Amino acid sequence: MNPVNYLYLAGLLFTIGATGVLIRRNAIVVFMCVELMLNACNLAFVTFSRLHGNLDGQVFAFFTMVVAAAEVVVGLAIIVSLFRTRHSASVDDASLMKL
Amino acid sequence: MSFPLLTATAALPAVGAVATAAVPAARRTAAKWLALLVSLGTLALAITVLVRFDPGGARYQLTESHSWISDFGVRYELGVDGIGVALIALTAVLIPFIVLAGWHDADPLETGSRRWRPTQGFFALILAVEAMVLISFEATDVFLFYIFFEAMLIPMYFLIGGFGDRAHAQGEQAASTQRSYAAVKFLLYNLVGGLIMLAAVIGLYVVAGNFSLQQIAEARANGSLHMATSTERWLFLGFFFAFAVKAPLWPLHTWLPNAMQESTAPVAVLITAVVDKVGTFAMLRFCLGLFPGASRWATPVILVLALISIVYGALLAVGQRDIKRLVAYASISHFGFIIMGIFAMTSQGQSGATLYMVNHGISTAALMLVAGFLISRRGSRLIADYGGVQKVAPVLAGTFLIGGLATLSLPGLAPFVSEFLVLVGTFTRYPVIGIIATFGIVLAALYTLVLYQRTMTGPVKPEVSAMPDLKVRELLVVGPLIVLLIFLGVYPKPVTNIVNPAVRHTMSDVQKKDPKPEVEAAK
Amino acid sequence: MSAQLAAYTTSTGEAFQFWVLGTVAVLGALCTVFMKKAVHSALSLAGTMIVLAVFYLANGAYFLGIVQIVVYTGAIMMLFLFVVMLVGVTAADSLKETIKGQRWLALLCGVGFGVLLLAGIANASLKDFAGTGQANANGNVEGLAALIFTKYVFAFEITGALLITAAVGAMVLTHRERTERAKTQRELSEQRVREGKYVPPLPAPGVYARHNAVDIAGLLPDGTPSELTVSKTLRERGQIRDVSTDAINDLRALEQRSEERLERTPIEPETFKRPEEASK
Amino acid sequence: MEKLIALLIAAPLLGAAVLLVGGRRLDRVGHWIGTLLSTASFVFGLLLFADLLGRNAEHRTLTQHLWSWIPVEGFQADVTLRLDQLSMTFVLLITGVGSLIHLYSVGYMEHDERRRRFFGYLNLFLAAMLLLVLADNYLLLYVGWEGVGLASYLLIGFWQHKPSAATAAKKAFLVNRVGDMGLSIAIMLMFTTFGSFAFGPVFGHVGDASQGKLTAIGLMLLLAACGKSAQVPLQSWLGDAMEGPTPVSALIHAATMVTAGVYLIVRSAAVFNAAPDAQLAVTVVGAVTLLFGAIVGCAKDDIKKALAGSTMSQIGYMVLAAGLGPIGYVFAIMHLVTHGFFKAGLFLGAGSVMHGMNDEVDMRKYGGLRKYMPVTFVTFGLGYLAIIGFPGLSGFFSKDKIIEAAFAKGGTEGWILGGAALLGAAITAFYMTRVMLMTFFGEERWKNRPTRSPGAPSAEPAAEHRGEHAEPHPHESPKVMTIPMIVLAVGSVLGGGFFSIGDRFLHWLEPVTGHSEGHSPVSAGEVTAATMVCLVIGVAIAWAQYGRKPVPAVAPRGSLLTRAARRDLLQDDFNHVVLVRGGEHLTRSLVYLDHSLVDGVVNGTAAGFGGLSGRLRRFQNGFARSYAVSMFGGAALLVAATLLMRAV
Repeated sequence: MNPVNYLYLAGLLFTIGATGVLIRRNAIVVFMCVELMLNACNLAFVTFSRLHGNLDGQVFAFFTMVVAAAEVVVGLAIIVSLFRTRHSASVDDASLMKL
Repeated sequence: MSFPLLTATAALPAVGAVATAAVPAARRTAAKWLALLVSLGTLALAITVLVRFDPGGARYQLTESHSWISDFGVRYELGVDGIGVALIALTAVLIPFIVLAGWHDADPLETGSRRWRPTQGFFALILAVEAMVLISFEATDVFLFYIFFEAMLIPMYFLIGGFGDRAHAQGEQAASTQRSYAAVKFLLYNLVGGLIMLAAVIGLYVVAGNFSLQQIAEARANGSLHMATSTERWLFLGFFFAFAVKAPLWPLHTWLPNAMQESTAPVAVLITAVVDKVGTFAMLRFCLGLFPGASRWATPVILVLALISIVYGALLAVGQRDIKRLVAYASISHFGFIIMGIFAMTSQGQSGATLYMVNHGISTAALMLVAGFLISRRGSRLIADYGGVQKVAPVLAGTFLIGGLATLSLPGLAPFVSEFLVLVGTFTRYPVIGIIATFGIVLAALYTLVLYQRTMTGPVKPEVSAMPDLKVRELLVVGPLIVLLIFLGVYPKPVTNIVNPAVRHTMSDVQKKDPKPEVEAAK
Repeated sequence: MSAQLAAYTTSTGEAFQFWVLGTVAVLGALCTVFMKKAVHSALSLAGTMIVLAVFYLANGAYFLGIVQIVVYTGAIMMLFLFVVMLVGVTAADSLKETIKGQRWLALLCGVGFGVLLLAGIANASLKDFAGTGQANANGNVEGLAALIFTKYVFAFEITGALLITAAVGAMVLTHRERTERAKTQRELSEQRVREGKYVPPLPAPGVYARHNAVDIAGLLPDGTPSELTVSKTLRERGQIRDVSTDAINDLRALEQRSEERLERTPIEPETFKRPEEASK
Repeated sequence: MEKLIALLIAAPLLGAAVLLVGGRRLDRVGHWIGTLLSTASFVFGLLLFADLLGRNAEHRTLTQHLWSWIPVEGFQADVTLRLDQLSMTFVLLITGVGSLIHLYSVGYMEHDERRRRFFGYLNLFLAAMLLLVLADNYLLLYVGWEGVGLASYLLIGFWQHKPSAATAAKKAFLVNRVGDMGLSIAIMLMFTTFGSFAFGPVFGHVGDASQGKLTAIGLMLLLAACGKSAQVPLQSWLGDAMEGPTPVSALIHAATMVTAGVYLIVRSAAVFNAAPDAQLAVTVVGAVTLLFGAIVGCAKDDIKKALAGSTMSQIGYMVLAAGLGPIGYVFAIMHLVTHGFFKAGLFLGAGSVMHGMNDEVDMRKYGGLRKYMPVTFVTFGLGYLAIIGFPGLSGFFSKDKIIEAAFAKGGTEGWILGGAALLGAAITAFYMTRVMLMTFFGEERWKNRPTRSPGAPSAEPAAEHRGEHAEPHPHESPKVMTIPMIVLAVGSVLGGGFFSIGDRFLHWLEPVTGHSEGHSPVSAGEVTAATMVCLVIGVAIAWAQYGRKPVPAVAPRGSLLTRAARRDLLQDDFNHVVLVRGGEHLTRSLVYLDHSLVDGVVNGTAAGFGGLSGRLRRFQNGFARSYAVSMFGGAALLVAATLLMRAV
């Protein structure tokens, strides 16, 4: 088997995650999908580091994780406060971008 | 490194603008006096420029040059030739009168109207406009010029949109909507022009590699910079379009009547007597200076357009019911004369055009400001609302008449000299156009006298029966202007002496010689 | 083991592992997207992540594999579950689409993107894998550390700052400042009287001895449950258990048995139906 | 001595400035300042005249260079004054008659509260007129030319509260502007032809110029002359100009300004001599106008309008003479001067009559006034005799010479022109006699009835002071008014004789205009005889019509010609229909076009953009997810793009 399959898998997961982001209305689930996309990227990074034979890819994946962690923390905090104010975790309820 | 006189001349009003705006709201009068002082100071500086300028000397004098944006070869280059000096003087002379005439235009409205009128803002904006106009008369770097040519629009926009006549026929609401319409129209027209010019400016940089007017002109002269004919023409059109909008030339003129109609008289004067001059001035300096070939190529079309402006503007002026609109269309007709003089490519034409810019500034100021005083008294711009004013306010009527006579370029008043020069200059090369343009003087007489007859003569309308005559402040505004008109009409030599050498340079730019008179040609 | 990993193609063992776990990962991802309940999504996502952790390990990223399990599945997913709990474990959001054409557009874009991406990877012609053999020669963690603390030290520091900021931010966002003094009981009662809605204190839940859980609505005299008796949070999550019917049915069963013992003519054994159900 | 020339102009100019700027505090003395300064100018004129007489004919041209006016590359306009016999003549006429009329106005405008301004305008006029005749180049002449136009505008519209006056003033200025257009084009032509427009160079190089150019210049100058001198086709303004105060009519619209056209033609003699076609045009215009004016004069009942018609026709004579070339120039000027005397006198007389008759202008409401205002009667009568060319009086000499010259032109032209001139003489005799009879003879039609008929436009507002609708009490005017009339009457009696005995005037002007005796097909005696016959006929008809039978107080319907003549031979109606109406329609449609078309395009574009953006707004539904879709789609596109780049 050629390790490039890992990349195909990563692409597949990323696409699924992205579609999920677009389809789901529940903010939490949307977030999970984002996490999924990030993980897909990480997988790709790791695979690349194997491809190039150096660890930079893994370092990047590491950073991605850190950033993802931070993002999740803030994101969830936002969700919680949103839920408090409007008793709902649906992204469409926050359709305030309309003029 | 001598004292940067030109920079100072433009910087003083800029600083003054900031200072005026900073005056606390309560100290309204202080702001007015400050603005007046600043404008007078600028006048003093301008006069110094006038004195320091040596007509016999180099083409561009009092030059300053500093690197500004070195990556794009943009330099802060100032310098004045005779034409620039004349127009700087005009601007510096007019602004104090404008300030003085607008003394009460920005006072807070009487009770009942909620609109707060920021007096400080009004005068600050006027000074800002002056600063920008002065810079654009001084700039010899195309980019520098462009920036201020465009930046001018911002204060003008607020002046037009923010301050209208005190009283209005259809009430405050309608007034403000019409004002904003006029302001937006003004802005859009000039922005479009400016954008096209920007493209041309960039194109010029691509072709020439720098923005310096002198360097490019020299390079073109000694052939080291070659432009493809088509390129030159496109660039020329880009520049000319912007200037034609500003000037304004038919059919790009429709913003002017709205703008002048809706803004207060001093602002209207600021538009047509000062700001629009930048357009015609730029035609002389940039269109002819940078693209002589293309200018020669475009001359016939432009002359025809100018001719149309002359006749068309005059005819529409005859048809107007609104005093300010009438003056606006008259100005369009006059700008037609100026542009015609510039592109006739004869010494008389171009000297005449330059002289025309100065004289038209003064005469329109006189007429428009008096009209403003009249309107502020009756609270209406409609000609039909007046009648017999001459009986109750003879001085006002008299000054109004003199302004009108200047507008119809009566011999002995300044505009005659320039108008005749333009006509002669055109006639020597394009007789037919010259003759048709001469009809303009009849039409001018028509609209001026009709205006005077309908407003000033006839039985006294009851509404105007209690109209007070000119106050001292207003006399201080009009008197000097009229004196200036008469003086320049009888003895224009001071101006022509400054202008002639510059015109000689321009003529050599476009490689044109005056046609010889038949008699000498025969010999 | 790193020797085999360095090889150009992978061992059959890894291939087997990939195909099996890969399928699991994709299924997990799909479940994450399509599960009605957030909890289920979270759990399936956790599964996918664990699979990914295994893949990291297989790819020679031992440190990351562990971190993946510890940080992601351990911390982040737990955080998710906490939030889900706050918002309501069983709160199911319908998958019915509200924006016109959104779903189809989304699928179209998704498929298109995926196809393009895979195609891109396909024609990137990645053949020769260097493998992480000598990169991991003296330990994967040491290698990473060497990179992080030399080459990427600034990025590392900045991530630190980022984390701090995120933590503080989360606190600021979620922390509720009480602006005005809490209302006393007296004021509350006065307010209730003023507004004239439900003056007496709220009834207690679970009125039967055998059912006194907070999530059971007390019954009104006619045997219908009253929402008022259950706490607001539970109500919002829609987590009220309704026992009114079976309680009454039990009672009836009891009566029946006693009648049988007393040899009475049996009443027809029909179970009690809630009035509204009867009306259905 | 040259220094004095500038003073000629400076004096009245100063007067104008002082009076107009001075303000109310000068109201008491203003009129005297004006009169004084114009008289001063007259005195300077006399001094210069004496000086000129002292020199011999060749050296009688003085020039005074004041300053260089418009110095531009290849274009030199200087303020230079030139005094030669021709301008000297005019200077004396202008300042002399002008001063007299100033004096007259002191009395005439006595009750007008704006008298100071009136004198200011009068002085302004004098200055401009003097500049006109003293200028050394055409551009400077143009300044004077328009200056007198302005003065006449101000003075015609002096009673601005009367709409009729304001309109008349405007009309006068506009019609004149058309003429001025001709002048300016002529100047441009000169500039392109000779490279200058100063008299010296232009006349010097006439020989080198092409025929076509010269003809064009000539015609343009003629156009200018028509405008200023109220010649057909630009004559329509003169009649309305009578709205002005009578002294104005006397000075500007009879004696001086309207003769500027003649001056222009005679001054440009050199050009015209070289352009026969232009000359022919001049003569034709002159002939047509002299008949036109005469006919109009016959029909008018308004005394001033009748006199205006006569002015028109008299100037027609001058133009005709000027068109005849060297044989006519001198006589044109001579008739101009004598006409200046008697026509001014007649107007002043008319003014005095109106002054006595509550400003009544309708001659049908006069009659038998000779008993009440003897001085006016005598002076007016002398003027009358002079204008109809009664033997021995000035009109006789000058007009007779012109008629001779017309015949002397020779050929059919000569016969036609001469015939026209004779006919004109006859008609002149008729309408002047008519005026005379209707005014001073016959029964007193003003008795027992308020004068002002509702229709007739009221004249001077000063009338209020003199009892509006009461029955008029005809009375002689005060001394200050009669003295000028007497002086002018003397002038109109003796002037002609003084000039022509020994051809004084001829020799005086010859150096400037040149002179040549035409070979006339008819002898001078025959011409004189013919003139006399015409005169008698004219007078006889007039007597038969107005002397014997009483004059109806309301005008009879009259023949078609009469009715046409009352309306200036329908020329005004033509103007109104063609120019005014047409112009109104043109402007109105243009205004509409400007708003709908030129502006519409722009606004349309704006509206289009507005609509477009309104459509685009729909896509911004505010749902984060749909934005996300577009982002994702964009990302997909980017990937596709990169792949394509790879592939290519």
